[in-house]
Amino acid sequence: LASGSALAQAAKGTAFEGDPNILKLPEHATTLGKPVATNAYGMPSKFETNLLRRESPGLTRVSAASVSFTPLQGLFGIITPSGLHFERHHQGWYDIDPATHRFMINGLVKNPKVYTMDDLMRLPSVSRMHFIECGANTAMEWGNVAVPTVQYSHGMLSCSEFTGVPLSVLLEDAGYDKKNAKFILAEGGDGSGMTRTISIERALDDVIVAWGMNGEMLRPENGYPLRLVVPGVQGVSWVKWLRRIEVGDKPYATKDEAIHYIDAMPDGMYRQYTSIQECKSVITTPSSGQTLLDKGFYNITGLAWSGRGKVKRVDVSVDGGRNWRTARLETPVLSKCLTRFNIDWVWDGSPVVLQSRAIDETGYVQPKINELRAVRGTKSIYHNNAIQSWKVAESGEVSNVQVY
Amino acid sequence: LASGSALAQAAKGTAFEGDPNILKLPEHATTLGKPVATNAYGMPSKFETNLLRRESPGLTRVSAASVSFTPLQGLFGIITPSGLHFERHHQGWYDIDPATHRFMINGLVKNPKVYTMDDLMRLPSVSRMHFIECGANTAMEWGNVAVPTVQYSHGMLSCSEFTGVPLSVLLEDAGYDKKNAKFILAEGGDGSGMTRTISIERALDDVIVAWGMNGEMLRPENGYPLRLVVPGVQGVSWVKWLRRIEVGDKPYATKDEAIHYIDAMPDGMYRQYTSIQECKSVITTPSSGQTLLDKGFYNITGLAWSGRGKVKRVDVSVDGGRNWRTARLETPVLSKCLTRFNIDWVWDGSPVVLQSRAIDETGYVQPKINELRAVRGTKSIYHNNAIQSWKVAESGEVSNVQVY
Amino acid sequence: QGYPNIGRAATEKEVAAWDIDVRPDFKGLPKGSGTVAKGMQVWEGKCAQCHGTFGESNEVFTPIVGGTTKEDIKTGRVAALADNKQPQRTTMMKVATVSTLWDYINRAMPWTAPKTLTTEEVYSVTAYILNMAEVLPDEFTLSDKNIAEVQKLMPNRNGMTQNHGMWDVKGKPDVKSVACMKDCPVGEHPRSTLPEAARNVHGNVAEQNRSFGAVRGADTSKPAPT
Amino acid sequence: QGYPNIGRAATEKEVAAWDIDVRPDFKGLPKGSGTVAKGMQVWEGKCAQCHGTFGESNEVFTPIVGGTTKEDIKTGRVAALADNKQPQRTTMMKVATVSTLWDYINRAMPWTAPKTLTTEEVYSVTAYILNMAEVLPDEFTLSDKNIAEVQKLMPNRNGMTQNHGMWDVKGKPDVKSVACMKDCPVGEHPRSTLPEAARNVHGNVAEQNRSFGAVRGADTSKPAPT
Ligand code: HEC
Ligand code: HEC
Ligand SMILES: [Ca+2]
Ligand SMILES: [Ca+2]
Ligand SMILES: [Ca+2]
Ligand SMILES: [Ca+2]
Ligand SMILES: [Ca+2]
Ligand SMILES: [Ca+2]
Ligand SMILES: [Co+2]
Ligand SMILES: [Co+2]
Repeated sequence: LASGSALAQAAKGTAFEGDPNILKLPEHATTLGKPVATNAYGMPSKFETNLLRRESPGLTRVSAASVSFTPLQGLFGIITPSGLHFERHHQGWYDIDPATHRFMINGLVKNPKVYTMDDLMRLPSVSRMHFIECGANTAMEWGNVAVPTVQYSHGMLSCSEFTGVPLSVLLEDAGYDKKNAKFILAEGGDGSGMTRTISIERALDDVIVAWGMNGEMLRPENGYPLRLVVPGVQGVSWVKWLRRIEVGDKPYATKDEAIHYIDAMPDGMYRQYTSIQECKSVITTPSSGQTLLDKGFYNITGLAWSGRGKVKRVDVSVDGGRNWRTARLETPVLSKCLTRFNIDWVWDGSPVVLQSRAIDETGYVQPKINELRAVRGTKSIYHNNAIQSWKVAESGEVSNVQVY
Repeated sequence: LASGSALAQAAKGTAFEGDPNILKLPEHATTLGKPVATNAYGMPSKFETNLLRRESPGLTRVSAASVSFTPLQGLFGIITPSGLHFERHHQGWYDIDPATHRFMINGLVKNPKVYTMDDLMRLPSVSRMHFIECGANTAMEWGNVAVPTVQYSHGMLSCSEFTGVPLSVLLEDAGYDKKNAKFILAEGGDGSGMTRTISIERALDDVIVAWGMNGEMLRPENGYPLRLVVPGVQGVSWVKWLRRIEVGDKPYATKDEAIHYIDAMPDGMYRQYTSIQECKSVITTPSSGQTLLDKGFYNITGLAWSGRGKVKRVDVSVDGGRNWRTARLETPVLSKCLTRFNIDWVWDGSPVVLQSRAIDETGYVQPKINELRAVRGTKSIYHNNAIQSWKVAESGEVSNVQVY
Repeated sequence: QGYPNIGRAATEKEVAAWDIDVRPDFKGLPKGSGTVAKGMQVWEGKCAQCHGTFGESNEVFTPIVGGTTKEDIKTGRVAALADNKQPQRTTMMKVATVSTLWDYINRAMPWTAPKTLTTEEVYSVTAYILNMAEVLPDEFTLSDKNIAEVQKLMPNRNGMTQNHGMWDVKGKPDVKSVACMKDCPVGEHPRSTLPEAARNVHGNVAEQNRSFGAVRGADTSKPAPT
Repeated sequence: QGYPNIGRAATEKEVAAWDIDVRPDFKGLPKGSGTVAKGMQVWEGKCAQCHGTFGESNEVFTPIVGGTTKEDIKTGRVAALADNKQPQRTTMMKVATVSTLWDYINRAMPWTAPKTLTTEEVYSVTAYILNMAEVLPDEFTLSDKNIAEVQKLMPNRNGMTQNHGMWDVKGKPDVKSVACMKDCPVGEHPRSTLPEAARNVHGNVAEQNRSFGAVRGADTSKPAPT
């Protein structure tokens, strides 16, 4: 292995004089580097090319109606680099010219209106950090263990700072019918014309018609120049390339809320309009597909989130759920946003199972997979927020298991 | 102009039937888009290429000892896209192989130690959002107005979520001398071997030895794979390509704290070790070099920050400082972090001057340029945190002025 | 007005151009009709290459037709959803509302040329899908007039429930766990582990982790070390 | 131990290789010496092409030498820093500590080949810079033995103050403003405006803003509209 710990390194030679990387000054210490603005828009280091978003082979039949997963196994903190934000398209993605993009509000409003991007970006704006999770995240694990890494088990999850105009401002501007409005329909401008029903309570609460993501405009894959941000609600409702909001008095039962994103129950019924992403967490390092090189100290780190508000506490077990310790939460801890947790661990070299369990401010405790299955069976597909177990073998290799 | 407001558009034709961008469905609504993972590491839209980091001609003589500025005029929220993070190098930048990078602690410690990146990344880590501002930000405006846009007047400013091990953990691990340690020296691994003195109080407080920035590894231009994060302190102390920390009992008076980053006072004396970035704010939209297309409603937006803690309040004036209203602060409001503010404004088409003024949790009020000059004269170069004025002309064009 | 000079009134033609959604109560459904026979033409010309001649293909997407019975049409509950005897859950097994099919085909199909069908084509091909599913007879003409009657034949029309806590942010969760901290009951062995066949199917995981840091990616091109 | 198996002891050789800093009290200064004469050779061979034969060039960086007087050497305060009669502030006008020069030249110069000078070369060229600045005579040999005496001749040795509130996060600010809210006193006209010459010198600002959104970039290739 190229580097390893400094300790292992020193142990190599007898009469160790020192590391050649220290004793012999590297080239970058003794020459002149590259000028500023060599890259007017910078990119990651050439040593970072292993961290990419990737498809899961066999998950879907065609790549334009598919998913690419965020490589959570290598990320830090709570902000997802925009270049690694997960993708989910139903009819491919486009890089839409903002000069031609229009946004319409109609339905139960006094004044149906059309806005250009110029109009929208002049309105009162807010900036807020929120996670987005696909309702189908961790779907492949409802039954047995199926995928080799946290990228594929949990990587339909990202978190960004979004900027835009609160939908409530636009609904007011159009004069929505306060008596009869019960639902809105959000509609995308892409081929799928993605449509989702949202309650008027959500719409007036914290939903944003957003153009900004992590300081710059949305990326094309994430709906440039306009998408809906529906905090706490599954990603499919965060309609991309947003072209229209209709105010109505009944739900719309569109394809992706009447055929998909419905939760199969054991009695054959489907739960429709299951929107909220309940409290969940996962350890990202060490996680399946990673190998510990050595015994000794490790920082166990992971992510926790809840569609119902703030994360209150995260517990971690290193003995497969028998005993738990409470982890440190990094700040800020925000509502409907990822929270990063960290906890100390000394690995003694024996096989162990790592788990994390999040509790949100409503008191809801992230369940075990058997507790979920006891209520919802094994066909649900959506909304698997079970505790994830990672087994560390004596070899140091970590793998995906179910332990309860 | 390509788009303009929807209102202006409608006014164009008599018997307006509708916008062709709505009536005639665009290509992206009637065809199939591109597959997921077309870009395994995504990039901004092709319509975003005007927002780049840029040098200021004539600021420095050579581009490897220079600055590239963040295009604040087009950014949202508080997170700076890593590709647009400002650059300041003294001897160019390198993309260092992390497998060969070493970090040393020596000086007044019981155990001088060497760490690999493997070692460091196993230690207890924290993730925190902080601004970084060059001590020379806004330097060109100490005297008269000099630069055409906020990119060049305030663009040595960025804000990211940083992940790393608290320096206090490493100092404890090396057994630093609690009685005699008064200062640390941080040293870079680049050609300039950038060196800065930091007080042991700062070092033990919130300083981080960081590898992560906005969820991924630091970018090469920002010190990949390791940099110091010194919250609230000017950027030059955030030593990049960090190779060494020495614990000492006296300051080091290195080149960039004895010849530069010293503040010239009117009596000819220099203030040395002026580290803290005091409370400051600036309106980013509308700002100099931008043009309002129309009268009517605008969202005035900008950034506020303080090296001494949280921003408590931001006031905005649209009459050159005669009358002020308090702006909305976006959440989170974090210590030593950018805070985004927004405030409503209706432009009646007459010439006006826009200003913002921040107040931090210590009660310190961002000063006017004449108040700064009354104490520090006009040669100081560093730490210009004056209130910035933008004049909106009748034509809608905004320009850089000094008003007090 | 709150926001002077921002936005403008939408024209009637503009609303007509974009307001295409069709609700379960058929609000939004344009007047018109289409026959099963015409639907077969549309299907074979514009749909079958992806979805199969009988809507059975899973080459491009999950099958559209299959798994429903005459009995289901009576009960409005697709029995196979409970007994899990079907290998896959087809569109017709799941969909409760005929408006959903009409709306979706109209807005998004054919996949490579969405929003290009005429209203008649949408009526026709919707009728044809229902015909393939043995919900509608061969001679049927589907129209805005009789679609509410057709809704009453949808095999899974009674298969949806909105009785759950995941619509409202303040809804009551269905699964209630308890945060045990010490000596909690746990089975001794993993109940499920990664199948050996799944180890390398996403490519070599060693190349999907950094080559430095706290850990390395496992070389999944080789069997797990023992 | 707190963090088992993390990091290791640094060897003496490793510390020696990297611990190169030299403090104002000369802690860290290696033993050795160098003459002004040798320093001139080094300067002309390795430095003058960037900094000028007399350290006066501002082609690559601000001038190193100039602006100091015999009187300054006596007072330890560079008078030109107060009267602002010099067009530029050279390194020698500002620097208070000779260790700073030694340390920096040793770690970072020559710019394109930092850390390649021998200890003797660093002593010599430091002596030569001080000689060009008329601080040291032509015949001088600078060494670890006499450098503390040389410090006493630095023209701006008394020119630094650490008496300010910007070192400590809890330090007391020197500028105290008050947040007036209503009818605050302000001059009627801008005291300074952007010079016409500065309008387009950073390139056309129209191309440095989005072509959509709340505003447009001004076309600075043309004069400001009136
Ligand atoms: C080029 C391939 C292609 C053609 C041609 C095509 N489809 Fe599709 N169809 C798809 C794909 C892919 C999806 C899934 C899209 C998604 O993921 O949202 C789909 C989804 C559907 C669905 C929803 C199924 C479900 O369970 O969600 C219906 C109904 C449908 N198509 C009907 C039609 C009809 C009717 C036509 C012809 C008028 C047609 N399709 C032509 C590829 C095609
Ligand atoms: C190829 C060009 C080049 C050469 C050769 C060069 N320098 Fe420099 N020197 C620079 C630049 C550029 C800087 C400013 C670096 C920065 O911005 O931190 C500098 C900075 C300095 C400074 C600090 C000046 C100040 O005010 O900060 C000193 C002292 C100096 N050089 C001495 C030398 C000596 C002695 C040599 C030869 C041994 C030398 N230089 C060779 C380009 C050069
Ligand atoms: Ca799919
Ligand atoms: Ca410079
Ligand atoms: Ca207008
Ligand atoms: Ca409608
Ligand atoms: Ca080790
Ligand atoms: Ca030292
Ligand atoms: Co989804
Ligand atoms: Co700086």
